[in-house]
Amino acid sequence: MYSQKVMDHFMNPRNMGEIEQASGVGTVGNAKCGDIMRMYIQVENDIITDVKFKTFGCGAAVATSSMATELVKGKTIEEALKITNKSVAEALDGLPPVKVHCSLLAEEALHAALWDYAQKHNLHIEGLEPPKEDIHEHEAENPKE
Amino acid sequence: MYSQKVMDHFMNPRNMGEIEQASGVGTVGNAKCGDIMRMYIQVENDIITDVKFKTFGCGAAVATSSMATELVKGKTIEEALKITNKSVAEALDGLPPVKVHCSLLAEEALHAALWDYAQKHNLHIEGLEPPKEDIHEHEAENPKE
Amino acid sequence: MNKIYLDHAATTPTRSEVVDAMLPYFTQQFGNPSSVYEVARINRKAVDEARSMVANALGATSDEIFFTSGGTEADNWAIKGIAEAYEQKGKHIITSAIEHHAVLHTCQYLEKKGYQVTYLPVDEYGQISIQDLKEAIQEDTILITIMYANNEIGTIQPIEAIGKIAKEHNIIFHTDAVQAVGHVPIHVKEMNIDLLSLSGHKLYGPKGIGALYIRKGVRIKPFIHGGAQERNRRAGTENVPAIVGLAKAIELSMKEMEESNHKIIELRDYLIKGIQEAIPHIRLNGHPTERLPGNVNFSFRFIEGESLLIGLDMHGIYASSGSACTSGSLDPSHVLLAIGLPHEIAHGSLRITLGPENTKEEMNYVLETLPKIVQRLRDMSPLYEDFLRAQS
Amino acid sequence: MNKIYLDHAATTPTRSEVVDAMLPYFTQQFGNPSSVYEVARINRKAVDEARSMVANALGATSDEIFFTSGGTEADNWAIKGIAEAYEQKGKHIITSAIEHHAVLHTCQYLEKKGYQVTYLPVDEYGQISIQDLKEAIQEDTILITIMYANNEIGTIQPIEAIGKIAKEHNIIFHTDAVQAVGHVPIHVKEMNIDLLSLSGHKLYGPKGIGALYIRKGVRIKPFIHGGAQERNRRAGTENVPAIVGLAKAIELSMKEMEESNHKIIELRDYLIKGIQEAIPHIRLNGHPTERLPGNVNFSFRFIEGESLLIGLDMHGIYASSGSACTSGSLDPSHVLLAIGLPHEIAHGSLRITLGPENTKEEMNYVLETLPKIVQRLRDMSPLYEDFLRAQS
Ligand SMILES: Cc1ncc(COP(=O)(O)O)c(C=O)c1O
Ligand SMILES: Cc1ncc(COP(=O)(O)O)c(C=O)c1O
Repeated sequence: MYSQKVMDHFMNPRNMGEIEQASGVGTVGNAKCGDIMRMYIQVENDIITDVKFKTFGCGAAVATSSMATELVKGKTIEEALKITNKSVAEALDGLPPVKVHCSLLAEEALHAALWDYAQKHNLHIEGLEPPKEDIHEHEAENPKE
Repeated sequence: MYSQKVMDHFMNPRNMGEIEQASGVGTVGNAKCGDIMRMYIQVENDIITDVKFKTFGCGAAVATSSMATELVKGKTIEEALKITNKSVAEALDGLPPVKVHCSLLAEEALHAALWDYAQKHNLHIEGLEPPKEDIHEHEAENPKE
Repeated sequence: MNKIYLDHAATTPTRSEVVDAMLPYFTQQFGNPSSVYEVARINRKAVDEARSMVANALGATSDEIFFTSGGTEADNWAIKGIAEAYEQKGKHIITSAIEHHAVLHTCQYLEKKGYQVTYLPVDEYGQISIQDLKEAIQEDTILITIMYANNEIGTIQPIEAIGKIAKEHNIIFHTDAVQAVGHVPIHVKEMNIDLLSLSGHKLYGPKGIGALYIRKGVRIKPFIHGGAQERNRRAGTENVPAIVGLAKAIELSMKEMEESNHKIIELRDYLIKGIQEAIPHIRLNGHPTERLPGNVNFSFRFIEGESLLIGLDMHGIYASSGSACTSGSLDPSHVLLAIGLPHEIAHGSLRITLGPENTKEEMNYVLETLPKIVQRLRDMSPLYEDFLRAQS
Repeated sequence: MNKIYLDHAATTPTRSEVVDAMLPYFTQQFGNPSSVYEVARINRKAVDEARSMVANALGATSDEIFFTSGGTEADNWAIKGIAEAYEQKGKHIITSAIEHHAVLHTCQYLEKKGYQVTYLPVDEYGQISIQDLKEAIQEDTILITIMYANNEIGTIQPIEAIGKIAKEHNIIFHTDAVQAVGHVPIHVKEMNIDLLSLSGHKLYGPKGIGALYIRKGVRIKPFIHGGAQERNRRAGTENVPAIVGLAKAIELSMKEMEESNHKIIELRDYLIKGIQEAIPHIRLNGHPTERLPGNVNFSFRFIEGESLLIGLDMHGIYASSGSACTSGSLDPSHVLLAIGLPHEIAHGSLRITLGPENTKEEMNYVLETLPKIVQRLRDMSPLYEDFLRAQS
């Protein structure tokens, strides 16, 4: 059900790991729902010079994490903020409909890491909102008629 | 679903036809229900010397008619009255459960022919009752749960 | 002895191309299509492809096709599922007097549950009247369920006209097209059909598989509850081989329909004419033109259908008297009664349904054999005796 | 690459003996068993024989077996059919928290229709308590429906004890034995089972066929209305090839059960021991002894099941995480939650279900591969990172 790209990023995740003294760290998701993503970013002169992730989750969660870090790396904060779930999913040649919710993590984790960076450095980043408590809360239950 | 005997009596019915000046004729059944049997008997000295039938009905109806005439032929009236649906069906090596109702005709037709004979000759035959109006009336509908 | 199968409306053989298409899914590609792993993907794809093949044949889209265990389940689901979904709107259903038992008994069941059902009468040819339909519509009518083509007498209903009226009145329209799909052209959109039932074994596909077309936007409750299969609408592990087989059979029948019907109609008309010329006191049942290509249905006065069938059977000819389902019951077919036949004539009916493998030689054999059997049974019949006596 | 199928609880391949038994009924003996003519007799006989083969396997009689389109339909029929037949007596049903969705969702549907359902909890091994069952019984309890063996964790329920209590209280007892028939010995009379569901594709038979055993004397309403098939209780043209295949599969599985289980249990225990030795932070789910021969179910902390499955898949190993039906849903398996696992641990579960064609070599390959995949996923997991940090 997954695209070749998804499978590739799942089997060979890019930027998996930790950054010891990261500029920002964001953890989103919820073990209850089966997916947690943590993103570490290194920021230098407004540019995300390094990024790493750890993910507990399904194949789609892992692949979107990996793809998101690829898209983010080397970007300015402003550019990075333009990366959406949709663009991550598209870069992966799409996700099965039931798995789209997993791609929400990537955007949220990036924002959470940036928020952490901003908090630590007392910065205001235009357009950035504080991380949600629970990323799945706003999702309606799959209607089962 | 029919026994070999039933098939044989259906394909080669014994005593099929009419008796021109019969001692008694009985017609039972109901075209509405899909089966009518007519039995002609010739009685001499209390003995059924000849018997013929005509039947409109299913394979079981034809076969029971044929078998009934075989059982009746040459019997005294008293003996003939002992022939029941059950004995006709048994002589045919049984009938499928859904077809048992067709075998009711044979006994009734014989009784109706004997009744006709008795009426015509002003006789009383012990144990013989007047023919029923509609042989199927007493049957309950197949319960379809 | 020749063996001549003339009962294609009861069931058809599964075509060898269909069996071949099914076989790999029993032993090699046997996985559960709901599984995550890659091998199951082949199964999922096979089911998806089958779904779009079925959709194509009906002028529907893939996401409007739901596989069921056959025509009966599809009928039950359509009627009960709509009744339940729209019970707030109303509890009135319109159907016809000549539906298959899968529809009739389901409607009768709903009557016991407090629904009201109108059974539209049919004319002597087996068609409902559009005027009757219009007059039957009430404020609380939620469903019109009228079969596409009748399984006994082959009559085709004015489906497009029914669809139009249903649409005008904003009433859901279901059609039991079990006898029609693969035999006559159908387009659910052009005909305003909201739900349509079909069955594999009536079109040279396997038994135990069918489908319900549900137009997008129609609310319907599930009938079989459980797993999330068929997009949460029909639970139960997908019958992959049968689904693949059904699709293959539909595809082939669409491709060959025109050619096959040309041949079948010629045979049918030859047989009808031959029987009419050879045997007196008979009646052709069904519509003279609006009828299924393969359907021949006659009533033979003074004789009973089952003995006629057995007689034919003894000569290697396999036909039917009314619906296969009704055999073993005491009553004559409700369809024949609905077109106005008296009981005793309804009892004497014969249904012959042709398929593309039948030949003119076979028809000639029937035309040789049938009159003899009919005569033999008439000679045996007290009704015929009475008739002759009244004549003389 | 090896291809190792370890998901026999999701579905099994159809045995070649079974396919061979089915084949003639597609193309040669394709007739409708309800037909009158002689050729249909062969089909009728095949169906009758199949019925008695299934009956024999359960300790039932032929007239207590009714064919359905699968386990899901059998469950739906049993529960809805009893609910409807006994609604005058009461509207209370007792089931367990770990039933298959075919039972759970049917019960939830009935709740919406005004029935009251008690979902008995299970202990950490997945068994209900007989004391709980006794206490749950009310004046108006009409049905106890408890599965024979669980599809995810393999736990076998105390069926005989449940049957005894049901009988004492004069309550109908249905068991979903879809995972048990053909795998463990069952005797419906000795166990006081009133209704039992089974499915072909879980025991090397075809998909799309199942059966409901209904003890003589149990009143039940039909679920699918239509023709008079299955003695007026289940309408729809009989799926003759699949019925024949189901019976053949059951016959073979009964004959080979002892030998096959001996082998499977040995493999299972070898695998369980191997995994326990190789991988820390895991939990064996299900009952230590009262479990299906082929079932292995572990939770691996800090990782998520689907990625584990895909990892195994990439190495040619086909397993499952919870029920095949629940994949694609957000929630972890209700069964794993019911035995008390926290959500995040429930998410990290792996089900391996063995069949007689599996080998020790295959187990060794799994024991080689699985620990590496688990380790890789743990290295990727923020939960594991946190755990290690907390340790140090
Ligand atoms: C018109 C019609 N509807 C429904 C059915 C039932 O279909 P199935 O046999 O697939 O259950 C049949 C055939 O039996 C039929 O002819
Ligand atoms: C315990 C149990 N009950 C019911 C079912 C449903 O059976 P089927 O797939 O035949 O509909 C399954 C399998 O899917 C099962 O494991």
